[in-house]
Amino acid sequence: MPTNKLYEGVSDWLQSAVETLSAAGMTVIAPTQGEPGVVNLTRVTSAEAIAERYDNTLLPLKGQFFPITETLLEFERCEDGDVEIQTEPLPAPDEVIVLGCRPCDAAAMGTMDKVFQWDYDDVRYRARRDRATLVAFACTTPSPECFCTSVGGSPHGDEGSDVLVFGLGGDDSGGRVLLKVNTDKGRQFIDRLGDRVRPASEGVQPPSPPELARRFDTDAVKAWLDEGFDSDFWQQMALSCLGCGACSFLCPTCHCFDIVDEATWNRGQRRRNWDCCSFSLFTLHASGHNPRPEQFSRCRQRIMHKFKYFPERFGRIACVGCGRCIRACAAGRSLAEVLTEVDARQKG
Amino acid sequence: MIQTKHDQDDTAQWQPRIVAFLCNWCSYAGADLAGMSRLSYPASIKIIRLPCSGKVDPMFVLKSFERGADMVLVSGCHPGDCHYTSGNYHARRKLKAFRELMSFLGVDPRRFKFSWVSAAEGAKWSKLVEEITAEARELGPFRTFPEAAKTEASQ
Amino acid sequence: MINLTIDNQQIEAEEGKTLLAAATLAGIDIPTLCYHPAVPSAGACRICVVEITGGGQPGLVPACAYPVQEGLEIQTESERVVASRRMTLALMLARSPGATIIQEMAQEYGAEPVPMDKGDDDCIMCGLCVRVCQDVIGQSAVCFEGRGHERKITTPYDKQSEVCLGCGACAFICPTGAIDPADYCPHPLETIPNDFNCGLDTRTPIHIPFPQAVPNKPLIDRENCIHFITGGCEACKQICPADAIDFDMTDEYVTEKVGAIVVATGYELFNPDVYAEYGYGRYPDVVTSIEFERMVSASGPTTGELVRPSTGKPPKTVVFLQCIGSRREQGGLPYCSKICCMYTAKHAILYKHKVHDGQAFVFYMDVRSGGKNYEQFVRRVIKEQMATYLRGRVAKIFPSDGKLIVRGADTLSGTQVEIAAEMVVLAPAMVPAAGIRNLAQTLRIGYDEHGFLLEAHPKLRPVETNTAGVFLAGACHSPKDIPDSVAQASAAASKVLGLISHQTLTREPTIGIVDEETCNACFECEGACAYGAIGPKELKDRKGEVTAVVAYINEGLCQGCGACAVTCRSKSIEVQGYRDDQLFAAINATGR
Amino acid sequence: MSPEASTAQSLAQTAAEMLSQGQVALVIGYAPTEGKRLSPPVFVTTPEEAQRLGFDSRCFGNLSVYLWSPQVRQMGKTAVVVKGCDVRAVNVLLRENVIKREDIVLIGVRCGGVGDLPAHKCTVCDCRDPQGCDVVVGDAVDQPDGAAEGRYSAAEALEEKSLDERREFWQRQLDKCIRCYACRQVCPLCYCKRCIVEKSTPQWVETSAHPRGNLSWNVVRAFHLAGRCVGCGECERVCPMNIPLGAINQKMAKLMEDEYDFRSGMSPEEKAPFTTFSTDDTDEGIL
Amino acid sequence: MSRAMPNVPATTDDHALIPMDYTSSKMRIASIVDETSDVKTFRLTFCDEQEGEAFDYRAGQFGLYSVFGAGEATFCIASSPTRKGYMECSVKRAGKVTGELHQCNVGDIVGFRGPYGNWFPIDLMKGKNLVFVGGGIGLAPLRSLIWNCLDLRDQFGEIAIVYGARSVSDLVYKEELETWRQMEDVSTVLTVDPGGETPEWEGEVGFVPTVLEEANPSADNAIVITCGPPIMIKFVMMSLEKLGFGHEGIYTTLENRMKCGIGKCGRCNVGNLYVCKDGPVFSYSQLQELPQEF
Repeated sequence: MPTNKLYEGVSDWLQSAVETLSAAGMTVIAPTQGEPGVVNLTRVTSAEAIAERYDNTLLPLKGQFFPITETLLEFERCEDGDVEIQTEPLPAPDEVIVLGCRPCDAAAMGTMDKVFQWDYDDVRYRARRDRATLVAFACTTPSPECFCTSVGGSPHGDEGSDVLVFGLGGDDSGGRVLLKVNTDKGRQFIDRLGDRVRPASEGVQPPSPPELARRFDTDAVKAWLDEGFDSDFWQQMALSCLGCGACSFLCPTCHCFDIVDEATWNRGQRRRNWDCCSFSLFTLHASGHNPRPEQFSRCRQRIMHKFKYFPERFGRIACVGCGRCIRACAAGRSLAEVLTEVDARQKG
Repeated sequence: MIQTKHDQDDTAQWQPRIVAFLCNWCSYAGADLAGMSRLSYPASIKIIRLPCSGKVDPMFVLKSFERGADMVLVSGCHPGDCHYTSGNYHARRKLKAFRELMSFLGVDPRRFKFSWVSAAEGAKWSKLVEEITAEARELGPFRTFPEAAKTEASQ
Repeated sequence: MINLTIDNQQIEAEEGKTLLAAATLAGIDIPTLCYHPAVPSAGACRICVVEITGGGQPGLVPACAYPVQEGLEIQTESERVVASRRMTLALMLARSPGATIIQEMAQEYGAEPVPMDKGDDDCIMCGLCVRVCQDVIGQSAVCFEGRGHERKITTPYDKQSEVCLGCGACAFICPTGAIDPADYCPHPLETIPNDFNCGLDTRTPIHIPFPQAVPNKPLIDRENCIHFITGGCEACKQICPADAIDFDMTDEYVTEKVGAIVVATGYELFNPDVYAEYGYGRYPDVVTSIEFERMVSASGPTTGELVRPSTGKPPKTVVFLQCIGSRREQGGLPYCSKICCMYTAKHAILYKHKVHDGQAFVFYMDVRSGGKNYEQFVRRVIKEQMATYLRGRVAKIFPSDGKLIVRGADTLSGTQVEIAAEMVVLAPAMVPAAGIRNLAQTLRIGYDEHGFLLEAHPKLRPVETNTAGVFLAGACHSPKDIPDSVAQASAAASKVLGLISHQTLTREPTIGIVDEETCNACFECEGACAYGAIGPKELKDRKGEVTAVVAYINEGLCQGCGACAVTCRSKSIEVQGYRDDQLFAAINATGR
Repeated sequence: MSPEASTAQSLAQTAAEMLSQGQVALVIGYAPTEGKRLSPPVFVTTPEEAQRLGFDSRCFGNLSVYLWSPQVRQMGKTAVVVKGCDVRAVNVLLRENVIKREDIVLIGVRCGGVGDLPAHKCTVCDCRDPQGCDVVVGDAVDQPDGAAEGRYSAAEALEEKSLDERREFWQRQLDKCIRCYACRQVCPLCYCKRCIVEKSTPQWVETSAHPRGNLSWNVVRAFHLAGRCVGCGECERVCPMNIPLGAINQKMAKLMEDEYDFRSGMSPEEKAPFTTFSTDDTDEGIL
Repeated sequence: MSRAMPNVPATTDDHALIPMDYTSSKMRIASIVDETSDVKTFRLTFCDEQEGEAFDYRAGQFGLYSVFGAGEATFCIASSPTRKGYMECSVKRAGKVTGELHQCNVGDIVGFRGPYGNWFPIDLMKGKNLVFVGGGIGLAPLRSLIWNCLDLRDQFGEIAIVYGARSVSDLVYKEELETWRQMEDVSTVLTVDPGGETPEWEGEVGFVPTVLEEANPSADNAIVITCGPPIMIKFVMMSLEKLGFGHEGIYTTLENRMKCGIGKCGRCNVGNLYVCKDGPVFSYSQLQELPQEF
């Protein structure tokens, strides 16, 4: 079955989709309006709950596959001194449809897939990933902090999503839409929707993506980073960084984690939690030695990792330009500005 | 297979679990005196001895609740009688604020008790434990204190 | 040096000295009335006349005013001298027949009063008072007034003198005791009760607190001293031959670094005036046992004579009441004061020794005479001294016909008894010294509801306290008699010696330890520490340069309460024995 | 010239003077930038760069948080631009020996309030005129009326709710916490070398972002700020999950003012309520 | 099973993925040896016999050991893969897990997952002269390799061991050091830092690099394997340069903090390498290519 095929959705396709999929026992995850100005992905059973207008979700898509905290195993010390270990069962096999993530977040899953599935296959991540279909809604109004075009993405980017939905009316989702199938999973999704979608008429084309200036050149950035490890740029750049984890935790590609035990006297859980390379204790040895003792070295690591180390290792940049780190930064710092300056330095 | 304590809560024999932090010189000695005087009191109370009520960190109380306590008691020397001069005054100030904070966050302040029991007050101790145990039984199991989520984060 | 002869005795004297001074120094006594070493001489009384028999112009001269001269020969008791004194005394006797000293001297010199107007004034017009007031005190509050036989000592215009300080120097110095300063002085001259004798007599502002005081030196009671009240007087300073008076001396706070403290603050007596039925404070003949003790003491206010305060006559019937405040759950103290049974028995004996025909009654609850030979002693009091022991309480004491009617119950015979007593002696409960709670809180040691200090363990550590280095001795700990107090004091002393005889101090390891890596040096812990045990410590690198300042806990001062550990937000302080991981494990275990 | 422009000019001039005369090695101030929601901090080391300094209603940040940063300390004597409310944080830092007065220069700026609305803290501000600064720039500003009444309005609104309502409210709010620790990192008073949550022996506060760990973390943080928090509101501002942290801090600040007549940061000499006690403290609720 | 030292960074494409659910195998503590005041060596056996039989590893690999309730920590495997039926690790008490581990008794159950990481290039070492330079607890990974080589003695040339610690009491594996000293075909030099000696001490007194220079091993056909505190490694490298050793022939092992052990959690990331996957064994020339963040 060919992909990249276009379908048109009628005006109530979304409502129908949610109902149909839910009725089929699937879990539909969609952006919903929480507190004012906050949209997040939550489970929905009706299309009415789905947010109509939003730039992007506050939290990135990654949490659906790599939760902020999850149990790996449970253990209990028995009276006889033995320890009973129960590995946490894998996520239930019911299918999950993410209906309405942004293309940048979908693209970010490509980065996540790389790290969770090389050499060792993280089965918990894999199970969640395998069961999910990503239906992305193309961006119509990127926010001022967005810079996806600078890192090879686009408000209408295909990468990572199984289906990409373009609004043909004003809204993202409510009115008439064009659905572009990118994968087999996407096809299956379309198939489930029955008569609410139909192959697009000849000549119907997706709208052109909104303008988003390209701010820096990742090749130039990489070139500068290759030589710039010892530059004093890092110290200046990092002065205002407060070392919190807001940028990492909201980043759709950051994937560092911690494994901790939490226990009462005889039983407990081993959990995996999000972690952040900006934290001063991240690399601290028990001996007291810390390979990255200063904030600037941690800031450098974060940028190096995203734009040099990760590409070298996995062949792609670990940034999709969603702009969350800029919006979340306590000190008003901007990754895009930093990289723009790096770009400028490289180009002299 | 791995149960939480609440799995067994709803039996008729439910006994509240009260964690008590006692200062060494007054309240612990008072509890000791109650024992020496052959005064009985409910076994629901689990005593942790500290040098002074001033050594009770709010985190101890928090952790006790985390570990399933239905009630926490802190007990020290009467004002002015602290073996360390002022530990109980420090405790009084801090723990009052802590109780207010917990109450503000929706934790029932009746679950957190504070008392003065001197080394000579074995009888007061046993009566106190009787009373707070009765109150804890009335309040029922402390289910509302958050446990770690059983399901994974929904974000 | 000047050589002269007095009464055929060769003596040396400093130039400028008077004959009187020189003679006194040589041990030759020259009588005088108007002379005082602190007061410039006036030669007024003429009693000190001596005869120059050679080496100068012969004749009678006043020894108090005549300076020594080289080669002078003096007779102090020559016929001429004696005759002169006799005449002088005869005149004085006529004027002041009532003055004891004049009577005595007149008798010694065989003087008869001259037949003239008999005076009735003890004043012999020597003017010593005028001189001391003017020249020593510097006030001139008294002066001569009038002429001839009108002449007298008085204040200007016979009014109470505004300049009089009330120092009493005039009265003190008057040879005949003719002056009552109250006549002159506008200031109230209060008598000062003698605390040691329970206020049963008085004392002067300068006094020795009690006969056995160590050091046995007088002290000035500033509150009552004229000098400290008005800034004047200083008579004592002028008079003191040893120049020992220093008004600038003040009480001092003496700061000593010590290795141990023994608390031996003793006891006080419960004030029995809360029991109106006994009339203490209202009826002078109701006294406490300590007052009784002073009365029968040879150094006491009555020099050992037992008399009724109301009449000054020996009491023929004395009733002793025990357990005043003691063993009384309601309106008193629940404990037994322990010593009253025995001292009351002793008092009964003392009473019989003082008043042989007297009768002692003792009201008691139980006679508690546990102790070596104690019971035998009480038996002796009952059998040999015929003291009547009555088991029961006294309900009421009231005066009647100059006596005190003591109405009480004799529970053994089941009868009401009424005794007409001439004196009632109360044995009040022992209570800890005032201020004991403050002291205990300062020393961080425990005390019970009555204020008696708590030992570390009633059986195993009876003289130690919960604060290392602080020990207890005596009644501050509980009611005790003398042998028990001595035993406990000895034990405390040996504990102290045991403590300080070591080079290093051994103490419980329960102390705070600072994690210097993580200490923020905010020093909030310092505020929480009741012992001043926390201060800054400089961390230095190998070159000796200061790299950081952190909190430091002095392990000698720290008592391990842990208040600092709670204050420390970064949890950089652990209390040994109550470490966080230990407490964490304990709390975890409550969840089993 | 607009008031903002004249303030910017004074700031630039003051900073340039201090730097050129060698009084300070670094000036930390705000760099208002077109199109930004927040005027970000700027670290000025040369008189020329001082031109970037300015002040406008987007200068939320409490720059005193940088005073104890190891990198800033390394750079030498530092001048910092502070609003009147920020001075309170500086006072607490001085009180707690985190910084020494002689190591810093305070450039006070008179502030008419920040934020569009403006921020709640600005509507109840009683310290718009910075106290205890070495230099003060900007035009005189008026204090808002009736500041004291609304000071703790967020806490009071919650106090009026029932216990169950409050529990329900806070469970929902705290469950959002992702443990990014932005609240801690932005707080000028969270200067611990090792935060309690980072102490693993024992791990008093669980690091997992589950309801239990989140409650413990937020309780402990609030308690560690009790009697210290100056109400700068930075924690609430930076919280990416929009948890109303300010209300918790307000609650504790209200308690301190009601019980101990104490407002943190009013002077560097004050004694924090939790380092002392009174024998007259209430025995209410003690058995 | 992991691969040794990739020359090309791994990608997802070049081999089958190993499923990973982060569970631990249960191991029982068979014996505990107190090496120093804060180092203990634990001998562990798998509770599941089949698992034990299937278990295989190479000298230089590490594992994640856990005390249930305290968490996981990374240590190298200190015993030789030639000795079957058990596994040993030497643990210095430093943090939470190591502290808890030190509290454990014989018979207690601990968790283990591994082996992870690459290993010493023992195939390259065959026929070569070997110089082992160790300091303090850094002898643990070398011990695995030393016994491995000694158990296959005839496959290697000369074997020299230079080992030092701060003081006599800080020397680990004291009995084995004595055994090596007694061996005729192994030249063993032991040293303690100046001031760390006891009156009975028969070995050298001096820092490891100095003693190494005095021992003067030949660089010809030789491979050096070193492990110890960073400062020691730094000076050992300088000494080795003086002695004429090339960077390619020097191997060491890194001890970055790790949580997952399998190249995901990001902690041990240095440059484009993951110490847990691409290490922990690195040649000196590899290390020089890396950012100095280890």
